[in-house]
Amino acid sequence: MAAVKYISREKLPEWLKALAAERRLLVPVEEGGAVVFRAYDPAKAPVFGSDATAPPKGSVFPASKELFSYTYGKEGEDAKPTLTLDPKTTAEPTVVFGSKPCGARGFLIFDRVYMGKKFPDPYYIAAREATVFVTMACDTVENTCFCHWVGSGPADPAGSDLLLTPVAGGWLVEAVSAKGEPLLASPALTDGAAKAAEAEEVKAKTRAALGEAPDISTSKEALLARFDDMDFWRDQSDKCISCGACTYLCPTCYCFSITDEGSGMSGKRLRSWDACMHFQFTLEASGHNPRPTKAHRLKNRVGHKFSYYPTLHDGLIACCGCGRCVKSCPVSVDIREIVQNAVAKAKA
Amino acid sequence: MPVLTGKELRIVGFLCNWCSYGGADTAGVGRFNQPTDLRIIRVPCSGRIDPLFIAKTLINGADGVLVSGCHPRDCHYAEGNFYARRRLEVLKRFLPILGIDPGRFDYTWVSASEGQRWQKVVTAFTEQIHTLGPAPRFDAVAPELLAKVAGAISQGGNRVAA
Amino acid sequence: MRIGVFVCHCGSNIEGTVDTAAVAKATLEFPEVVYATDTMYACSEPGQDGIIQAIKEKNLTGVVVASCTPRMHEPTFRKAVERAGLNRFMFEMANIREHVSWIGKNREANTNKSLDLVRIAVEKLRRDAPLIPSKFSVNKRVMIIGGGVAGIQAALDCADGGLQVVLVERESTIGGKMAKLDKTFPTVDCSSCILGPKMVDVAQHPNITLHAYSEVDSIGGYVGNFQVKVKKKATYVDWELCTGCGACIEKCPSKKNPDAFNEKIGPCTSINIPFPQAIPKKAYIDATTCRQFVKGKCGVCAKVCPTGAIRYDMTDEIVTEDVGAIVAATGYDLFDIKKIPEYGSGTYPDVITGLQYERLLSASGPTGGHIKRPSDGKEPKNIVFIQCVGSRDKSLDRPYCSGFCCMYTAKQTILTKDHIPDSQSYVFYMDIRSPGKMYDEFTRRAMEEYGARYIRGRVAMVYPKGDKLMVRGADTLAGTQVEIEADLVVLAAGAEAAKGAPQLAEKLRISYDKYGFFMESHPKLKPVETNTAGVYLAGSCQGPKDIPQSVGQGSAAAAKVLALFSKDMLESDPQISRVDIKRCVGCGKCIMTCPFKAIKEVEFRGQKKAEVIETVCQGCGICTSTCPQGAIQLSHFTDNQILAEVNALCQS
Amino acid sequence: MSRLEELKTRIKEALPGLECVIGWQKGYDALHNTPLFMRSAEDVDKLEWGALNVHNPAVYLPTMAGKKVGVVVKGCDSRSVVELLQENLINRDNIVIFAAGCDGVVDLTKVKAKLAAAGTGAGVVTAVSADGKTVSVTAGGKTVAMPMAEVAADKCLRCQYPNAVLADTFVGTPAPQPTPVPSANADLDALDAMSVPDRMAFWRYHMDRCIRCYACRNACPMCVCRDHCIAQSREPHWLSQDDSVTEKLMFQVVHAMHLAGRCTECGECQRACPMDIPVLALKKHLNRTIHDLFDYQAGVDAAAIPPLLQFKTEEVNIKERSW
Repeated sequence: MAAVKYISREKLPEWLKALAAERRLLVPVEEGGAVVFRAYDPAKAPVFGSDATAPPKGSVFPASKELFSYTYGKEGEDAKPTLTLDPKTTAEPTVVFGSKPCGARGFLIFDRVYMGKKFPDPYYIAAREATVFVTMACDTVENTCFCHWVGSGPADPAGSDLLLTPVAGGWLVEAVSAKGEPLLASPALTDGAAKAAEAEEVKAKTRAALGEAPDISTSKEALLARFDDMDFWRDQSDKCISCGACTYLCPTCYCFSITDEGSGMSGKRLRSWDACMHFQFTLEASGHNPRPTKAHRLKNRVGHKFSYYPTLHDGLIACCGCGRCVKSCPVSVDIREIVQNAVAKAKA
Repeated sequence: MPVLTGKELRIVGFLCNWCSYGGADTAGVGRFNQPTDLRIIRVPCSGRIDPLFIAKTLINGADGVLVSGCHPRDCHYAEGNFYARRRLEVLKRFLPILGIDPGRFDYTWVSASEGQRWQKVVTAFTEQIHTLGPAPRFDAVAPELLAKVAGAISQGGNRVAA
Repeated sequence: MRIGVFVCHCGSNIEGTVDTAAVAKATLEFPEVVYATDTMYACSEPGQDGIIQAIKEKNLTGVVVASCTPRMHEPTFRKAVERAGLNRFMFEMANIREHVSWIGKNREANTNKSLDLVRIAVEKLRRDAPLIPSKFSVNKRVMIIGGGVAGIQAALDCADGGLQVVLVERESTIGGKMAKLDKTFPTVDCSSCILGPKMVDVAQHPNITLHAYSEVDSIGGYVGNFQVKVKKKATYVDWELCTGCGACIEKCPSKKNPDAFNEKIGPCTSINIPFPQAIPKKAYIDATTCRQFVKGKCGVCAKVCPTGAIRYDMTDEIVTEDVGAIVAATGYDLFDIKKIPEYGSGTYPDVITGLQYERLLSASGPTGGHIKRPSDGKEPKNIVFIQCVGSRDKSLDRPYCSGFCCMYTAKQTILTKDHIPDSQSYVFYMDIRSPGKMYDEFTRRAMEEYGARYIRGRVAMVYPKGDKLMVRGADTLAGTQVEIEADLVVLAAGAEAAKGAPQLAEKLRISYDKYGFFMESHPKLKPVETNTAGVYLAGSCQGPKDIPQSVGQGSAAAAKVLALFSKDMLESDPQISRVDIKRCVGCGKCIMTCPFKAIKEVEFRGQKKAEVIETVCQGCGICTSTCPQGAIQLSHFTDNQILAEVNALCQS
Repeated sequence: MSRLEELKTRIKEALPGLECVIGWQKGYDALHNTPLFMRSAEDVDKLEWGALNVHNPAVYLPTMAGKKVGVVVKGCDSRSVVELLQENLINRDNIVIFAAGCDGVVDLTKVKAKLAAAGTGAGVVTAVSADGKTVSVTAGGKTVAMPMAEVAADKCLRCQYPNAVLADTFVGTPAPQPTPVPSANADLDALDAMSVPDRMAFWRYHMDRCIRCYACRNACPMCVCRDHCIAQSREPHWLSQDDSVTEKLMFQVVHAMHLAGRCTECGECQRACPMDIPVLALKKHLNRTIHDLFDYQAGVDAAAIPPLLQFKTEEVNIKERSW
């Protein structure tokens, strides 16, 4: 890997301005009490201390993406309409700056779905390739953090291009991918070799603060074993109110819905986030719904992340442990508890 | 082109079939001149007019919405305008808190015989909308205004500038 | 969908201010429009044929006609598209005449607006679904409300046509205003002589049930199946037993009550039969004056009644009549002449209304047909008639012409001369309105043969001078002030809507104008229909009418009812609400707000759901705007249709 | 016996005849309680009562139609139960209501702000204690004492019904009605003070971050359409899936208008919002309008008819425009 750099707090705006000059720069900012990723505005200080309320998922996979616009044309009477499609596959070069490792790591789960050989998704690929993640390793941990349960950690570089680790006066900057290296060229950055040891200490300390993770290595089998145990799922889902907060705030939830919105002779095709917690997610045209209750739906959400996806993808758990689903759930449904309950029940 | 740029504004009318649509017909039969901005959507009864249609119309960029039904007690369906009156009044008072000028929406009662009254209502309402001018849009709030309000909000804490 | 658009010139009515060809051409840019043309008169036979031909040749599956108001020709065009094999609901209209071409002259703006109206019609049509009416049975009984001459005629015609008729009359006898008249114009034949036999026919007709001294309390149901609650007011006389012998009237000690039948210029007893030819000829007690009620003791009538018919403990009774159609024939009332104090009515007893004068002329009236003025019973010599009292007067909010006053005043001057050959009649008038067969000739006779002096001008004031009344007014033809010494002043009080007419209209769910007259469905083409199916109008309840017009309307309304009842089953309008049971959560808000009780709660797989009763639903759509989840949708006016119209107007 | 202990005793007595009883228990950390579905005596032992019981358990009742269930309620929650009864969405015979006097619950957003001001965070809370007047929160090694008046939910500061308006079992002594605090309406007051164009900017600013998760809707006990909400249907098709401010705001208008005359201001919509959008202000404004126009307050009388589902032929407070 390339040289290790250092950026001071004072120099950071200079770097950010430089980055913003060349591309879209998304940084976490406070908005009405929530922290969200927005285009960098020098007048507004980014918030790096705590994890953003919403992860930077939308940078690559927007809440609603216009896949293409369409226009029907007609020439006079009884003519067959012509159809013109305008696909929106190009993506704006983007830097996502200041996400936590878990937020960036979420895209690893996406990549296997949208960049696989079977169904490569041009929209996703374009956006993914145009986006660079400058991630900040954590120096504090919250009650809802559980990245260490799922094979990650507070300084996990997976999915990131640069990793910044907080040290006294600023951050140690490491390139963790080839894509990230060019960003190090900024004159705002200085050599960071002297800070490397301090950074390692911060990483170790933060990791230690998380404590030991429980053994959930049997989650794949344990959850499958509960597949038909609807009493179990009723108990787990009793308090769930079937909203989409957990899904939409999840850095790894990649499901979408497609709708056409037309008016007159033109319109657009939208790909928008979908949530498996909603009744409509599996509602069939006939009116039948294979997942009619919230118990069915919560079973799917937990099962998908901790059993079905890992089964298909080399054991990779489709969860980055950021804890947003726990923290932002209006009724504090705790996915950790559900997985543990299933594991415990399988052992019993 | 939906409205004549620079001359007309986008005004949508929801009229009940039995009274006000007929009143507008009567105005036509009487050749009572009216501004051309208004586009009328015919519904069976003012009771059919979900206030959300009006909200949707205004949020989607109409400059004005005019609703007219039968006079109270004269509803062809006996009670539709009584329900409408309550719901429309609630909506009218709700609009300003959303940031929509309440002058952009009015509701009234015009009977099938009141062609002249219809002419008066359309003329007065159209004038009123022209005085207000084109409606500002939620998706095009001026950056300066947005910055001002955002500043006030972050000053005042998490939720509302207090 | 393959949509055809037809833009009508309506001669020059539309084409004059709308470029119809340009509109037609531009609509080809709208989605699913495959054919568009302008047409001279879309509603004419060639116009309709053109639509039919286009549907067949171009395989159209939906049609938009941009022309006049759908309230005029929607049924016409629906039938036309049906003749071409389409479902008649696959049709929409854009009103570019009443709402565009007739209200402004700017051709550019009108053309543009017309195109917008077609745009929303197309968007609505794209979301139309074929609708199939269902059928329901008709109760072939008809209710006539009001037993004046219009109602009597309607009742007799319906009854003769084989229908069961329920006739409801507010007073204790039928006959209405006509029964009070002495003679009728222009034939000067005896009013009660021509009306009497019709009244007897009503009484004797096996198909007619008469509820006299009764009022409509409430009306439920819909065309073919109305339920009318009729309040039979307490008469305190058992009409089953009353023979109309009149013994009670003779003995009644309370004799000085103002006689309503005689327009309060004569007295009557508290128990009374209004006039000798009354139908039904039954006595009733006016509890507001009867000593038994006012003072708690008397009982004379009960003692003398040979059949023991008196029932002081009688109460109002509600009877329910199920009928399939209703004819409103509630007539008119007179303008209150006290509202014009300068004419002195109320102050001077010898200022009376034309109808009071009829009673003075009538042989069955309080004076036995001798003209005696109310104040002193003297025979008047100089009689002044003042026209348009409460008619054609904006300042009194009575801008309309009452229509028949000119004629009856002419008649009254003639009758005056017949009764008192040395009398002189003066008539202050604004204009003489005498369009009708033999009408103008009749007024001429009044002037020329009977010497009535017509003075064109308004009366400023009436004031007393000794036992005379001085009438001061203008003669606008001579350009002078005139002052006439009168013994009696007769005011041609204008006609106004019958008392309680608006309240009845609300029960009937029909419209009325600002004066209280009922609104017909179309001022020219549907004069006896209303906008409520199964409810018809006859006579002056729709606006002032003379006898022949009222009778004509009575017959016309009867013909409408007979035509309606010629079918055993009626088709219901399929533009009704329908419930998507998948979406319905059974909260019942629609049931709570439906004005017609047309929605009921049903159980579906153990869950509560709403269900629309097809034949009861009237298609108002209150339920649709009440249901938060949009589970109940009014066909043809669905949320998606209205939203599509909104979007078309907002986004394009 | 404390309110909590008595509640537990009474619930245990009733439990055999019930599918479950809904209450609250401790959640994933000391700051968060979470709804509890009690099916066994052991479950009942987990029951909590106090300032962290922020959730409105009435939200679960319509989905349990047909089953006989118990519910533990605060005063505000009981109004939702009343409203559900009024709309025939639950059957009185199938609901057993347990209640106790409520001394108010915290607004976690206010607690978070206090912690942030003290240099720590809500994510690291290790202990919470409350005595009715003060809430003490220990986070990141610091203990921050917060006067209840400063961190209580707005609804508690203006609470008219600290004791359930409807209950089968009411334990302990009733709680006193708090004196209304002016700041309880700060959100609406602030909006009132703004110009109309500023309000448009206000909603544009806030709605922009809405993620359309519908937590506001699903936490609302009166949002009974649930799976059939018009926000997510194509038939009817009120809203598109566009990520635009207008669509997001339109949903808030739908929610607010559908609640007009039905909303009890339990505040769940705003509490549930993961993005901290002040959506309750819209409902508060409508409630004020409903009160001004129809002198009506929702959730007090199960026999009342909501004002928009009825009418008067003469509306005393509606002054129509004359033209």
